[in-house]
Amino acid sequence: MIPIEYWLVFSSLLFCVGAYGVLTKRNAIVVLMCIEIMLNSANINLVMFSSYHNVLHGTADPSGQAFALFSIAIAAAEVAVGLAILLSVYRRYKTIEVDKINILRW
Amino acid sequence: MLEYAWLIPVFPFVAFILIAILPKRTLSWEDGAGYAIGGAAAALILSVLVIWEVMSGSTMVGDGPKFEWLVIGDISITFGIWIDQLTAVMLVVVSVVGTLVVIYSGAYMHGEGENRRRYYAEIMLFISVMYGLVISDNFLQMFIFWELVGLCSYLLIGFWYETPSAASAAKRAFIVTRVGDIMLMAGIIILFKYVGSLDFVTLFDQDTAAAVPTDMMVLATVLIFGGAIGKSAQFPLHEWLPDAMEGPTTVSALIHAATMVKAGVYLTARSYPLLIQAPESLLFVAVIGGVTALLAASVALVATDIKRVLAYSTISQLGYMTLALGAGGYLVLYADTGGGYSAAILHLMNHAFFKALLFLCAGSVIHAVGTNNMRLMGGLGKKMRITSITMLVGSLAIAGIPPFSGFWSKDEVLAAVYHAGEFDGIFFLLWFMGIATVFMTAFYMFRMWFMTFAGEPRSDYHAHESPKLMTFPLMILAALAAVSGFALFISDGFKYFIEGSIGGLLHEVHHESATDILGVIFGDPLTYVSLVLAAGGILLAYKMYCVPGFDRSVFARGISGRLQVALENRWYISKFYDDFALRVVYSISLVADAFDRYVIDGIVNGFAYLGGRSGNVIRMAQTGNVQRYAGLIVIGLCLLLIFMLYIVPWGGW
Amino acid sequence: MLEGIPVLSLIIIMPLVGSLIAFSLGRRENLAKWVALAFALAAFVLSLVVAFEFVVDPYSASPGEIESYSNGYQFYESHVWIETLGINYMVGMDGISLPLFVLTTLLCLLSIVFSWDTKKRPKEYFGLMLVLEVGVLGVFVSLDYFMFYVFWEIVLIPMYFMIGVWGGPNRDYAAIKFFIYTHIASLAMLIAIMAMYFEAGIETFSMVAIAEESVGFSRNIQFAIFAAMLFGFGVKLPMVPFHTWLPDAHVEAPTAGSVLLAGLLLKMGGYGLIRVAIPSLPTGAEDMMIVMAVIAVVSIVYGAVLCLAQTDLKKMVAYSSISHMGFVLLGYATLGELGIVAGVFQMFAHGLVTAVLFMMCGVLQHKCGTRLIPKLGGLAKKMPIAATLLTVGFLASLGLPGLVSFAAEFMVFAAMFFKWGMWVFVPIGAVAITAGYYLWALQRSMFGPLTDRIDTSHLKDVDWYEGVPVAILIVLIAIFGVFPSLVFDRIWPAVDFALRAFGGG
Amino acid sequence: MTVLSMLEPFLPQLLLVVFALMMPALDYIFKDKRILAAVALAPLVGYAVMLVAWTLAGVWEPPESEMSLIEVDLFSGLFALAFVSVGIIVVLGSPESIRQERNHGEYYALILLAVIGMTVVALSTDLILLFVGLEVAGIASFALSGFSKREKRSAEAATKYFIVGGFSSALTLFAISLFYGVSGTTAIADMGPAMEAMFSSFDGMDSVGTLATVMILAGLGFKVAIVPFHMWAPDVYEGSPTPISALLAAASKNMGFAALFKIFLLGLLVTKADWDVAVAVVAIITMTVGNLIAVSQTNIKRMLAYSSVAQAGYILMVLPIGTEYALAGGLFHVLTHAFMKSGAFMVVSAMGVRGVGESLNDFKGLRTRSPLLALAMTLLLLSLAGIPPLAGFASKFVLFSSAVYGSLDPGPSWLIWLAVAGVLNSALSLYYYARVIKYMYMEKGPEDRISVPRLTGVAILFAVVMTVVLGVYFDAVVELCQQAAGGLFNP
Repeated sequence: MIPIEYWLVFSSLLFCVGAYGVLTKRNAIVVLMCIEIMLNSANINLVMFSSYHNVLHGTADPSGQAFALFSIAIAAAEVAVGLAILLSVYRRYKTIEVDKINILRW
Repeated sequence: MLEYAWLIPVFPFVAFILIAILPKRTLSWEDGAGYAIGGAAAALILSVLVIWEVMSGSTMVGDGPKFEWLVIGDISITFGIWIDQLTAVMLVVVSVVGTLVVIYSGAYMHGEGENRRRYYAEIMLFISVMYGLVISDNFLQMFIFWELVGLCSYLLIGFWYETPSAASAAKRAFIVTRVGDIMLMAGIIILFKYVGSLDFVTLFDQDTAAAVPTDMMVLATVLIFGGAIGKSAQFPLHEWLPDAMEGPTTVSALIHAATMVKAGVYLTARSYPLLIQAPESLLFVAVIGGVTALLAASVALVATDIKRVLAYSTISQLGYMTLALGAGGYLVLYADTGGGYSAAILHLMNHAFFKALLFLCAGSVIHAVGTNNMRLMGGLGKKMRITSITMLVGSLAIAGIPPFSGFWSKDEVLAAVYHAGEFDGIFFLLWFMGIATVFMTAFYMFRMWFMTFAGEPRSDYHAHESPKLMTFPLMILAALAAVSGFALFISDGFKYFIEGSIGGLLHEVHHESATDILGVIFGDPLTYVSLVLAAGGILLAYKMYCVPGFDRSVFARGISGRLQVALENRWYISKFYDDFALRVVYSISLVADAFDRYVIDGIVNGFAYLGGRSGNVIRMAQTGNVQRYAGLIVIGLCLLLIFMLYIVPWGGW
Repeated sequence: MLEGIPVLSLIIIMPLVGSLIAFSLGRRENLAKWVALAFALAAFVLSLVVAFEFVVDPYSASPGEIESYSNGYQFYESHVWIETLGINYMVGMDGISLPLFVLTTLLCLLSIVFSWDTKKRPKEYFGLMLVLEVGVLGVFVSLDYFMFYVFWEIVLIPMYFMIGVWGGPNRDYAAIKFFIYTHIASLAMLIAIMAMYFEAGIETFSMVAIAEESVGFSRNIQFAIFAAMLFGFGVKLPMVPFHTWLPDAHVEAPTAGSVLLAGLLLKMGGYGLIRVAIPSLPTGAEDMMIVMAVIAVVSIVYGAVLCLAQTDLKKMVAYSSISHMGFVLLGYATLGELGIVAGVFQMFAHGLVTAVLFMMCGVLQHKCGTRLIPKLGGLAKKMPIAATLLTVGFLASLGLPGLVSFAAEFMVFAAMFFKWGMWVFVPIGAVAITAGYYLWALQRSMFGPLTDRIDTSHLKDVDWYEGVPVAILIVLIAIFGVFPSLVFDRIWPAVDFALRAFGGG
Repeated sequence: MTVLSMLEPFLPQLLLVVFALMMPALDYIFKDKRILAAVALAPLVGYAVMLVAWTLAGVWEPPESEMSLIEVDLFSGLFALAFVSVGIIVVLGSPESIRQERNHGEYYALILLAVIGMTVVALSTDLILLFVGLEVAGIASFALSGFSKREKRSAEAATKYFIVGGFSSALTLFAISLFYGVSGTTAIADMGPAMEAMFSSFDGMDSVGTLATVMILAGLGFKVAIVPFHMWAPDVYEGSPTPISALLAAASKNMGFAALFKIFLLGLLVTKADWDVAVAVVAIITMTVGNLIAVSQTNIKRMLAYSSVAQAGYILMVLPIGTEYALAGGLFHVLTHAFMKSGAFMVVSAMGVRGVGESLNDFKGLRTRSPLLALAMTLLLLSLAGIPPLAGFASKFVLFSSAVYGSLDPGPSWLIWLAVAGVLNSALSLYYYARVIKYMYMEKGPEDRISVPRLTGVAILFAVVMTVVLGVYFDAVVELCQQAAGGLFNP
């Protein structure tokens, strides 16, 4: 069985990759995708902890996996709304480069 | 009827109220002079009745009617009236001079029109509070009236407030005397602490007074005398009095010669039972008196303003009284005689009469000539006979020529000082000062008289004798100035009479018949010394200012020249005060103001500025770039993590 | 005659109702002053009734003998307000609050009369003045900390508006400075109150109840709380170095505003110290005693010295207030009955006197268009009444015996000498300076030749609505100067009672 | 047990959902859009009435349910009440301010959904449901903030809100996953003990716990806009339609606090020693920065945004103090803040409706242009500044006093500095609130009068009345808050 640390490292790396993308990518779509990556890294955690539950706590517990399902659904909804918003932004700004969108400041 | 003595101040006060509030037409003659004379006269009658009672032996010391002014817990301050021989004398002086001056004013102030109402109101207020001061039976009550007479003097000096000099003189007088008053207040507070009461009857009880530690007693008495220094224009706070001559001459006569300035002497005499507890302060009193007498007389030598001459002579005479009181304290202590004390009071009375007389004469001269400057006068003798004669009487009296009043009291004073010399050598020095002053006094008085009345007019004016209303008081005062010295011989003698007010301090009071007194006086060589000096002064004045062709410029050269300059600048004392007030105090205040604006308020505004502006800096982080926001979230997250993982455990909260 | 009537609440409500009516007058703005006058007058008359009904020394009376009396406080009312926090609507009056209470109703009435010709937004002006009165009255009678604080803060808002709307050229700065500076102070006081509440731990904000607990607090706690309170009340007092809001506020405020500010708001600080801080925290007060004394003396001298340098008459009077309120703090600092009684009386006296001075400054402002002393001069010729009134005011303020301030100052000095001996000479020296700046100002503004730096051709003397209030005040100044016992007799038993914590009484 | 009984506790939410789904349909039916608002108002008012009724009746026994995901207690009730009242105010204010927009149906539907999400957060006792609630509310408000199609700023606001929101919900989720890992449960109440056991058995786990704590603080800190997770708030509040700004500032923020209280005071109280100082520091920084920047703002909406950042700092005090009384104060301030802030935004909205801008200068001379608006704004601002006798003062009083209380022994004495910082900040905040008042009352403005839009006026009136009432007589409310707090601390 794969040591739990590996999973943790993996999910953390994934999370960091996503975070890095959110901070650096100029295209809003890519940023959106990076957020998805971050969410998924969390999902991995949930599922993993759930399956390692009896190792850590000595009992089995499915709620982590259930949670993962919830969050996937939510993520989907989020993407939908996000894309809608990006469209309306594109209509007005004629761009989706996030650093161009800065009327509101200070 | 002594318990009705509190009515004495009431009459003038009522007059004051009436004059102040009555509609103009009901004031009738001279805008209220009638009411004023009425009030003053009523008070005069009562005062005479009082002194009659007192002379027949009844006094009211601490057992009169009382009024509870203030109670805080176990502290209670009650006001009442205190009538003994000293009070009686003061009452008579104030009432006589007051009444005469008011009558005189009826003519003198005729030209003032609208302002007369203010004048009479203020004069009446002054007379009233002056009575209040005299009959107080308690230091705080006395202090209250003490300040109020100061106020009246302020108002009356500034009577012609449009002239800047008058306004500033009034201010200066008030502030300078205020300095003295503050000392007086401090002295009172000290006594208050140790005795727990301010009633004379308690304080003058030698046992309770012993409750005060010696050094505190010295301090207290010196401070109380400080009040006298201010009010009675003693060195070094004497410079306000000459300036006070900016007021109407009647005011100078009443307040700044006869009554208010005597308040300091009165206070000193009143607190004798305390003073003799502290010989050091007696010495202080004497020295101040001697110095003042000499200093003031010296300035009077060169003054050319007729009123200033009189002002300085007033200061000098007050110095005599203080000196006598100081010496008298020693006599009471060591020789068990009230000689100095009685001499001071006698001189107080005599001086009141002849100085008032002199001022009123000067007033009538000014009234006629329209100037104060003696250089522009001269030759008035023929035109103003009554004035010149009455003034001559006054001058002889102050110069100490027998049988005029001044002679007797001044001689008593000098004798007492000389006598005190037996117990402290310094009194001999003071005696020399006094004797020198005799010479100067005689000189400057007759210098004034000659410059005014003798010779030919030095400018063209059409002088004429003043109206009856003015000359009548002059004549009365002249009579008094001539004879009041004989009080020494009335019944048991003035000495015996007045010693009654310090009876507690003397072990045995000895009668002296008129003959022994005369014997003492004329048996004493010193009497003749002073007589010779006085005569010499008069002669010198005659030589210099009456006989034509005397070259006065000899004095303008060399050491005497420089001396003359110094004298004309009044020993630079008032100049020093002005510089102190303007240069030192005012610049300090300017510095403080700048400090307040820029440092204290600067700090406040500094904080405000930071609060207002720092936001402008911080908000710059808000660039509007959303990724920057996310980045800040990450940074904040990391910082928090570091803080919680490392700093918090290390900080040991 | 007051059996069962909640008279204090009635008096507090009175101006509140008046202000509501005034605000809702709509177009008929010129009615506002009448409304204000009516309600202020009613409040004043009622307060006079209270003053006459007041039992001078209730402490020796047997229980139930005095109507609605509760440990030391008469006309006592108490209703539950916020039960969960132990907050009550609790009012009562003792000898300390009585003089200030009556002073409040009086000064509000007179300032309303004084500002009779206010043309600018009258209904708000008079309404706000009444709101202010509500706040001050509330402060002087509340016996519940929470309520005390509420009223304390209510006062700020109308004053902020009065300065900000009807103020002088630099009003924005002055108004906000006043508002925030004093608000910070109040918040310090608020924290102190909270600390007392929880440290006492008896689930009530009642001053009396908490005081009984708080005297037992540990020395450090008392010290900390007292320090906070001293700051809170001291800024209002004001004490150096927290005084700089005052001159600005005064210079900009309208006359009536200044009168109420100096006459009443400053008193709130002094009142708070004696009502709350000192009796409740004896050891704290003892530890701060020297600090208070030093601050007080500095305030007295420093304020007086600053007055000399002022060219604006009103600013001079403002600084003189700092100097004179220093006497209050000095009296308190002695922590002795004599000193504290004198301090309380000094508040009363200063209230009367400073009102006169500010009103006269206002008169000069209205008539001459300026208060700058160098521009004035010789006005006594043109406006003798004004000159007389101003002179009397100045004399009263410089502590002339026979006028009201003297008794207070003398007693304060005496108390200080009893406590600290020769140090008394420092503040006593300031008395001479006081005389100096007042008379100098008088000489430069009123005496001498008539000024030509302003147009004096149609200069006229005081109007009736200016003269009458000042005259009334001056009469009172004289009366209480000659018979100070009228007030002292009521103050000292209360102080005596309040100082039980010090083993006094 | 039947599905129905299982859903019973969710009845109000279901009701709201039904209405939300009806909305778009109704949009086609009715021409007069105000009817939509009325319809949307119905369930909200109903829910509010129900909550009040329950409170008055004092029956907070939740209908028994097998899955203990939610707890229908006073705590959740108060929060729900706050959310619903804000919802009511917002809906009332909307028809006039968005009348130029299209798709009113979606608009109201989204508002209802947002309220649903918030109430769910308030109710939930389980991390899963909590997260779901957060996201429902979040996504709805993303859409709402971008609702105004004509406003360029609106779209930008939505983008920023969405990106930062997504980022921080990822943080939240990751934190939750870690909590789940270390505690092995998603029930908030059980987290604490389980974690302790975990820390004792596995070393190094506590640092994981700390990481999770920080991340959840960041994730939820985004919702309540605490420094440094607040950057989005000013932009979004400024860009969104004003009623939505009110919704975000007054309701969404409070939802975040509901979550924070639950997680930190219910779940993480055992590890309080690790995080209380950090949170205290964050709180102080938050209120200070918020106020300082607010001072330098000239746009009222933006100023209000920063002021609500500062308010978040005040409320955050509750966590480090962590006492029942403090929580009571927090709840009280959450309530009053909901009314004050939404009311203030509604005043701005009302002026927007009348075509007046939202910058400081547009408020010049409002006294003459519209006395009522000026008066309302004055009361609300003074209340925000904490001037008695207004609600803001009352709640701040309880809140700060809880810090003082906590600082007295045995509590850690440094808590007093929270109170000090709090009062100093209130004094600072007074500066910019008073400045608005100054502009309204002491500056000359245009002469033309502004009539108050009717519905918005009603909303403002509601807010103002609550502000005054809660300030003058807050006995009952405080008592409720204390009960609620007690309920959370010892169920």
